Amino acid sequence: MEYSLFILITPFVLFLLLGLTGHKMKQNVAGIIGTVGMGFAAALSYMVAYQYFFVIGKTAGVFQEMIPVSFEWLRFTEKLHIDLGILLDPISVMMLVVITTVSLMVHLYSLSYMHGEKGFQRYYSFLSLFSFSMLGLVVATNIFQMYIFWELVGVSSYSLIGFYYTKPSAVAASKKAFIVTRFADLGFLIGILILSYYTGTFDFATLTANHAESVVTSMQGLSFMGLSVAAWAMALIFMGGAGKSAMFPLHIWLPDAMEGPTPVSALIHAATMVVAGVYLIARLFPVYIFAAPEVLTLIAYIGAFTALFAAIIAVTQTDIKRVLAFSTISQIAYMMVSLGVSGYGGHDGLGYMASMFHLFTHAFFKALLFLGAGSVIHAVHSNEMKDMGRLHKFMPVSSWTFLIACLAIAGIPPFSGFFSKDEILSAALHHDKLIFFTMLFVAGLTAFYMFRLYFNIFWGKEKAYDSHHKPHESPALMTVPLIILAIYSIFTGFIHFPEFISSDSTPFAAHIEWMHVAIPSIVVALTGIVIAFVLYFKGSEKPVQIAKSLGGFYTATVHKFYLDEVWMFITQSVIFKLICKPIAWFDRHIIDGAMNGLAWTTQKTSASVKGLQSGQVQLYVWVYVIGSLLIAALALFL
Amino acid sequence: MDFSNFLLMQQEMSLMAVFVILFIYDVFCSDKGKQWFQPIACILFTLHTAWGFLPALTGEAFGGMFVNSDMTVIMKNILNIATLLVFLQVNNWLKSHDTVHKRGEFFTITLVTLLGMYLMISAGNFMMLYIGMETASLPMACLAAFNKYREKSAEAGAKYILISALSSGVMLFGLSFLYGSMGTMYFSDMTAQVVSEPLMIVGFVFFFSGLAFKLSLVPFHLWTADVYEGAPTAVTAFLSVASKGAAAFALMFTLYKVFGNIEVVWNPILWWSSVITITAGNLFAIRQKDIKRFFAFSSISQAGYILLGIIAGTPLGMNATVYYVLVYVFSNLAAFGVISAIENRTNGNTLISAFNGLYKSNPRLSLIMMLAVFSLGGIPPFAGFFSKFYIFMAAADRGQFLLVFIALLNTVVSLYYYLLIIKAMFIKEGDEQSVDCFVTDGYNKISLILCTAGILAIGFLSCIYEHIGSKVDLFNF
Amino acid sequence: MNILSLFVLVPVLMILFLFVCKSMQQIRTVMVSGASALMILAVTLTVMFLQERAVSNAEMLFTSSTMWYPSLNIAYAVGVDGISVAMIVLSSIIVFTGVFSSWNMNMAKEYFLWYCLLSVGVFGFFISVDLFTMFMFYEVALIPMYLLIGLWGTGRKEYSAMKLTLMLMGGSAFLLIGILGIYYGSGHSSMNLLEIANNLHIPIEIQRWVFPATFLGFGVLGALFPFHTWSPDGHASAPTAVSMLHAGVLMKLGGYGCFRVAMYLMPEAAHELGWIFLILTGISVVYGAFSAVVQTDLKYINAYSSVSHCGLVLFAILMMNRTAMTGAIMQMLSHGLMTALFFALIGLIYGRTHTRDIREMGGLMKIMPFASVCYVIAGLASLGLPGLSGFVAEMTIFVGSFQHADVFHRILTIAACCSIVITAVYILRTVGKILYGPVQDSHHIGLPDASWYEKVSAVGLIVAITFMGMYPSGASELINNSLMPIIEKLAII
Amino acid sequence: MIKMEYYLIVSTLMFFIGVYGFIARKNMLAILISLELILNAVEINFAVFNRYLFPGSMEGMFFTLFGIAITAAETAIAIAIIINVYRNIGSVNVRKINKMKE
Amino acid sequence: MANLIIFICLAIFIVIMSLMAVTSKKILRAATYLLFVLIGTAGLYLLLNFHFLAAVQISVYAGGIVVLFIFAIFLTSNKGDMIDNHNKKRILYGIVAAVAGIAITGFALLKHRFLNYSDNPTIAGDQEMNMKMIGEALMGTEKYQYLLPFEILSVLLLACIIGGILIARKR
Repeated sequence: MEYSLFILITPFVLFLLLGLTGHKMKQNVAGIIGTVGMGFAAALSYMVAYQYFFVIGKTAGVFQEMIPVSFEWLRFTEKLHIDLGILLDPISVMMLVVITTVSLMVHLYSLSYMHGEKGFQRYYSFLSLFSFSMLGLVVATNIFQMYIFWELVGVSSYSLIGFYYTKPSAVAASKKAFIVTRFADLGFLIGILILSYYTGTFDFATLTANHAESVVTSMQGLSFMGLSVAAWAMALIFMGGAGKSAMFPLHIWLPDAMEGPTPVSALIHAATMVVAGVYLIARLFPVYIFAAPEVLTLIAYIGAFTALFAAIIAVTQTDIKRVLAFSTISQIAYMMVSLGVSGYGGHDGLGYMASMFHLFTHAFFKALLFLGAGSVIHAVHSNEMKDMGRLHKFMPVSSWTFLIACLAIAGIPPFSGFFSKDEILSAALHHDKLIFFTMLFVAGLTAFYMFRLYFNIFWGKEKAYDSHHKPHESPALMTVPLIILAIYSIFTGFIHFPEFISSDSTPFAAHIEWMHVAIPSIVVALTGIVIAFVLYFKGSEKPVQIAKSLGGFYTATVHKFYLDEVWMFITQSVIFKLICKPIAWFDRHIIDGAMNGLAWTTQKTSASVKGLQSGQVQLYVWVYVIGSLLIAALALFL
Repeated sequence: MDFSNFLLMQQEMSLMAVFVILFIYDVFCSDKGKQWFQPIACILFTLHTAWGFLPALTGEAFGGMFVNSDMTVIMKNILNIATLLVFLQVNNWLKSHDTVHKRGEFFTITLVTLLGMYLMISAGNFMMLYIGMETASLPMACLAAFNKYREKSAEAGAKYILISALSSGVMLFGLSFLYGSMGTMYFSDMTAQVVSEPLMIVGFVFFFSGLAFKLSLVPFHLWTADVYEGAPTAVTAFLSVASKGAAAFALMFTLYKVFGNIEVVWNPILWWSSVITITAGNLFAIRQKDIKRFFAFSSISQAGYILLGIIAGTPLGMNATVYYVLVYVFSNLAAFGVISAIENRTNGNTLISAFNGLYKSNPRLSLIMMLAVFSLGGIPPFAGFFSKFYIFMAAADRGQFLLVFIALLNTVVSLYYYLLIIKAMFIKEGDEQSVDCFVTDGYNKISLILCTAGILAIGFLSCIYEHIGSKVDLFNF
Repeated sequence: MNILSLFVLVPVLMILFLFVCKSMQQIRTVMVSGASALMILAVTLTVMFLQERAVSNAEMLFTSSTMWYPSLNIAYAVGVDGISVAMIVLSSIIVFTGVFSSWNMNMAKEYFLWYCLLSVGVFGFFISVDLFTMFMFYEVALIPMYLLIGLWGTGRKEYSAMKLTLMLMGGSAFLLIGILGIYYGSGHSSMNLLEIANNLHIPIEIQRWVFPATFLGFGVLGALFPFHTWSPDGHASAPTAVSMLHAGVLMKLGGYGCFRVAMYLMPEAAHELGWIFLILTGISVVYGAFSAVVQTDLKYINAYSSVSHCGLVLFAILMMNRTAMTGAIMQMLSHGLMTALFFALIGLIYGRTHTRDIREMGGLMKIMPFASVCYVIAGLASLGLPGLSGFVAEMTIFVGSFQHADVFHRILTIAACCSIVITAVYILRTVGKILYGPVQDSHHIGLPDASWYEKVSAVGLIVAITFMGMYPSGASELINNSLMPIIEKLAII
Repeated sequence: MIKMEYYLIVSTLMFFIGVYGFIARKNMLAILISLELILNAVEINFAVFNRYLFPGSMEGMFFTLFGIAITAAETAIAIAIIINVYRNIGSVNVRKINKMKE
Repeated sequence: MANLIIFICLAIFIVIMSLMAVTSKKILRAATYLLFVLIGTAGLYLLLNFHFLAAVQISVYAGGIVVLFIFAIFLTSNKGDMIDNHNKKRILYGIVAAVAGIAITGFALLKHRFLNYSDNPTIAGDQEMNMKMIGEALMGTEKYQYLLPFEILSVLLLACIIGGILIARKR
């Protein structure tokens, strides 16, 4: 399946082509080239998926890993070298499909959405770069290749968030996104260093083989500051994943990242890049579970907390993209939780499978939500809910597709979200009751805030729209992707996921636990929807009253629990003012001052001895005589 | 009486011949004929210099009072070159109204001082050394006061003669002690008798102070700046290279030949005076406004570097020292050539500010000055770098790493003030005080070209250093 | 004639030709053809080297030695291994691009004279294997700096030029004493590096003081904390191409020297005392990065960034394993290229806006997109984006350093890793301030974008950066193979 | 019999009295006079050593002899120069020749 | 014994005259005291049996130099300069230097064990130093003969004459 290489090469070539010569092309030409190229990559991905799952299929009941392409890129030591290659296994193939699909949709959508923007070509070239990097990330054969592409997606995300570079908020957001994730990546890097130091390999296959034997044996009995070294390494790697996947407290960049164009948010900050962290944990899952199970517990709790935390914030946000952003955080946290509560092998690995399943379904409906939101924003030229209302009658396609997505995310059967979320909850139920109930509550919250959003946008009170600029349905180029994604959101839930993806690549049977999980979750979700309906469908004053009654808690939630301020305080006041400034001062005044001081001392000494040269012959002679007598005395008596 | 002894004094004889010819010419020639004085002097002296390069007889004469070896021939050649360069630089100055009628005196007196320096180098007896030193310094006082209607020059002459007389008194006092304890003044007889006794130490120190005075080592250096500043530039140039070089050579010979036994005594003395001399020279140089005074202090610190080679007390050290002086001659005279050219133009103004913007007005002169200054500062690829490196090597060879290190740190300071000159010439803008565009006279041009060639080539032509090295055989230390 | 000597000869010839040049046109012709000749030579050398390498296992190739001062064992001895070849290639690229970056100098003739002299020193240093000639070329490279900065610089140029020169000369004082220590410590029979390394031995008591002296001497040029303060002022005042050459090549002399002289000849002391310098370099790395964060002058930012990056070079050298050292050399290449690019662009921007204060600029992306994009690329290279040179170098260093068996070294490595985050902070801060956002100063509107010669310079560097970033194994292997001798020496102890 | 040390004491005293005079006197001619004392003292030394310790040769005596000659020449030149200074600044006060300093 | 008495008288005379020469306020008197010192020194030479030296001393020093001094004094006579107002600081400096010098050289001289001269016949004996010997030594080229210094001295004196004229002549 060497042709899978073209899935990577195509976007890269597109990037170079559009990046270097784009500004000479017409916008449409550039857009079409980009889209067609992406379509080609998507077609290839589907082909790969088909071939992998159905043509080659299982050997000995297991989906085998395949490495069709691999070459050494940079050799560090005999054992450690960065290879670039393509690793095909169930999850990477799945990711190929997800990424290319969503990316193609976004390409298509952007043709219209971004039409006429200055820097359109640049936009497409960055999209291609992102697709390339993300695809490279998922097919990475080794952890360092993953790190390379991890950084590349970071940069493409940076460039795309800051696409409107004249807008200071966009610039700030892109900077924040990059730096926060960069900080997290530092953990990732150190984790890699520790892991590779002991195991002597970067290779995923070697790391995970035989229940992560290489890791377990090489780090046996080593501990550092009370924690086993393996736990340190894996926790640090998780830190990288947490940064990209916006886990608390590294999530702060994601809401701000919404400054980028909406399709970008759909692609990068909803469907693909942000789940890279989940993917990373999944990739190294055997290592986690066998070498550092305590980290998995940590992941589960952090995930659960993040899910709850983000959901609560999402309830109060008024910027629709921010609601979606917090929703994304919350949903990714679901996936994390799922991984955290998972076991290994067969049905024990339900959480693992569920996580991937949710990743898969979430990609489509979240992309749909964002694109739908984009469509709305395109229509009303605002992100704020208060500027919207009753849009259903103006833009029915958007409304319907949005509704589908909302149902999917709320976990209402038969939409895809229901199936994946259900598996997560049942995995949690068997592992940790506290987490289970938290996640159940979050499911309710999810349903509530999504429908709050939906009702506020498409129903509620009609706002005074500009008469010349009545909102209107988006052009076909935008609605077609919406429809396609809606179809995905409806039907992907029916794919029998455990057949394809499991923690040990061995298919197993999973079934819906109606009594303990499904029914409660549906009930909770419906409750959330109903509350939302009551509160927002007609656009009543109740929400305001409730907000008032909540008082400080509400305010805190609106301000995202002041985490941005905390970060701002740490970066601006602590790091900038208390570390950097003093260091710079120290450098200029103490270090440099010492150097200048040497010069100054020399000058001063020079000035102070000049009196010796008095111009008086007799003093010269006196010095002469005393000098020679002194030398004589010293020579005599020493 | 065996007059064949005089045959050994090949260079001295030829020098005396030049002296006599010039003297007679000066006395008997009409004023009109005297305008040819400069070319004649230069040509004669060139011949004399060339003569010095011919193979020479070596050996002792006058019962060991006079010693000629390959090494002394080389040293004398170096002094010849220095003198020749100085002769080439004086034309413009001597043509000026004040001095035009006494240019003959300048040449004759200079030649006599040169003779004195020869004898200092070739001395095999302290009496000879003493007479040589006096011959080198008494007429030098007249030269310092040559511009006798300039107050500064008169003052310089007075300072020089007074201090030099005292210095010779102290030195003689020391010599009398040495004589008293050993009963002879012949180097070869003294060598074995020198021991570390109080009287000999005191005698040695007093004697050393005499040479240190000529070499301007701290604390015997205080005259240097005043005399250098006040004396006519050509004389300053001559003083700074020839007189200093001869003193360095003489010091080296006496230390090695006579006082080799008491190295434990003179080694620390030289060590400290080297450190203090370099440092003090540098410290004083930093603040100078007058370029001649500036070069006086620079030359004091250079003397400290010379000591580094002497202190080594090895053939390597001697080789490096002689080489150092050779390079120093070219570098310093290049600088003084430029200074005298500018001084003549600015009517005696030798402030550094006169050099402001020199690059704009006289690019060639400024480039030569830069070469000179870089060479003095020890910057490659100019000769000064090589000579400094070798002198450091020589000192390090004896394990004097600390000394070398101190000297090295001082080169940084010295670089600072050398760069001030560069800054004045290249970076600063000229004003009404600074010199305008002018043409240097032909003689000076030749001297500057020679100096430039020397600065550029001496380092790369390793044969020069190796040649000097090959002549250190007679080393009997 | 040895091909290596041509690297010195060509700039010397350029100097001679410049003397007879009359017009700007001629000067440019001489400079461009000379610099191109150097580039071609460098490429030829690389190819020849690789061919020769395949058939020979000598430590250095193209060696030749002519006795110069027999009595002092000083020879004009040249020879290259992969590391020197890498450095020569780097230098030729930067010299070449530097010429284009100083296309419109006033007093061009003098400027280029000094420029060529600087090149003589740089190339001479890299081809030399004799301690004396090495030192000589080293100083030859330093001195033109004074005039280049003092005459063509900006701001407090005289002060900066003086400070830079004196501090570097102070460093070379340490260096010289170190060289003398090596020569005499090894029994004063040879000044040849290879000879000393392979056949002679320096007693450990001597190494104990010679090693610090040598390391410090070169370290000053490599911006070793706390002797780095010449760098911000010097770079800030220097004209564009001089900054390029200085940060791009000259600072590499320091790293290369530490490696070639200090570590190679005195492995025992390196093991014994390396930790002191390791801490200092570790401080350099983090400290430089932190200092860069608050600077407001573009050149200061870059200068402190250089302190950090060059600190990483020395840091990796001191880790004393093959990978880290490979990384160190790669970092030299990488930093050389990207910092040159930075300075080229800063010069370009400064030449138009007449300010380097980031607070007074903004939205330049709109005004001069080409320059801005290049600046972003340089920034990304600096913060270690994969695909550009910085990443491969830094990763090699980190991975290599982390292979050290000692926990202390590994912890230091982690501390050094932190710098990449801080680097991101100041790079993005700068980029965000000056390139993005609204146009800050209305006078800047309508300023022209890069002219063709500036484009040549920037594109040349970007191509090199990308090439190295995409195809690191070329550089890595070139360097790695040549590290064997020193690694063996270090490993014996 | 006169001990040699007696002579030496006299000469040493004379020498340092000269040194004192050199440092303390103001008139340049007075300084020159002190200088004569110094040189004279040294010459006594040579003569004494020659006579007492090394009567075999006449080195010391000749040293003294040449010393006297050189001293004379020195004095002559010094006086010429001092007179020249006097012509320039109208004074022979040594403290007034301090135009160049520092 | 008589020699000793004469010596003591001479010694005291010389020292006192030296002191007077450097302390007297009038420069002309100082010159006169110098003359006395020089004559006293000649006396010492006579005591040492250096008759030729004594003669040279008197003729060159007393006859030449002192006269030169006196001329110079008259030439430069200036009211202010004739009377030497002592500067206390300088006197202190001078005394310090002199005392330190006497201490150190005295220490070295007295500490030194000179050759034994008690059986040296030439000290007490009154053999006149043979003028022929002096002449031969002055004109010889062997060891302990001084033709070369003599010749050089002549050149030096010539140069000094040139120099002296150069400085002193009016034009």
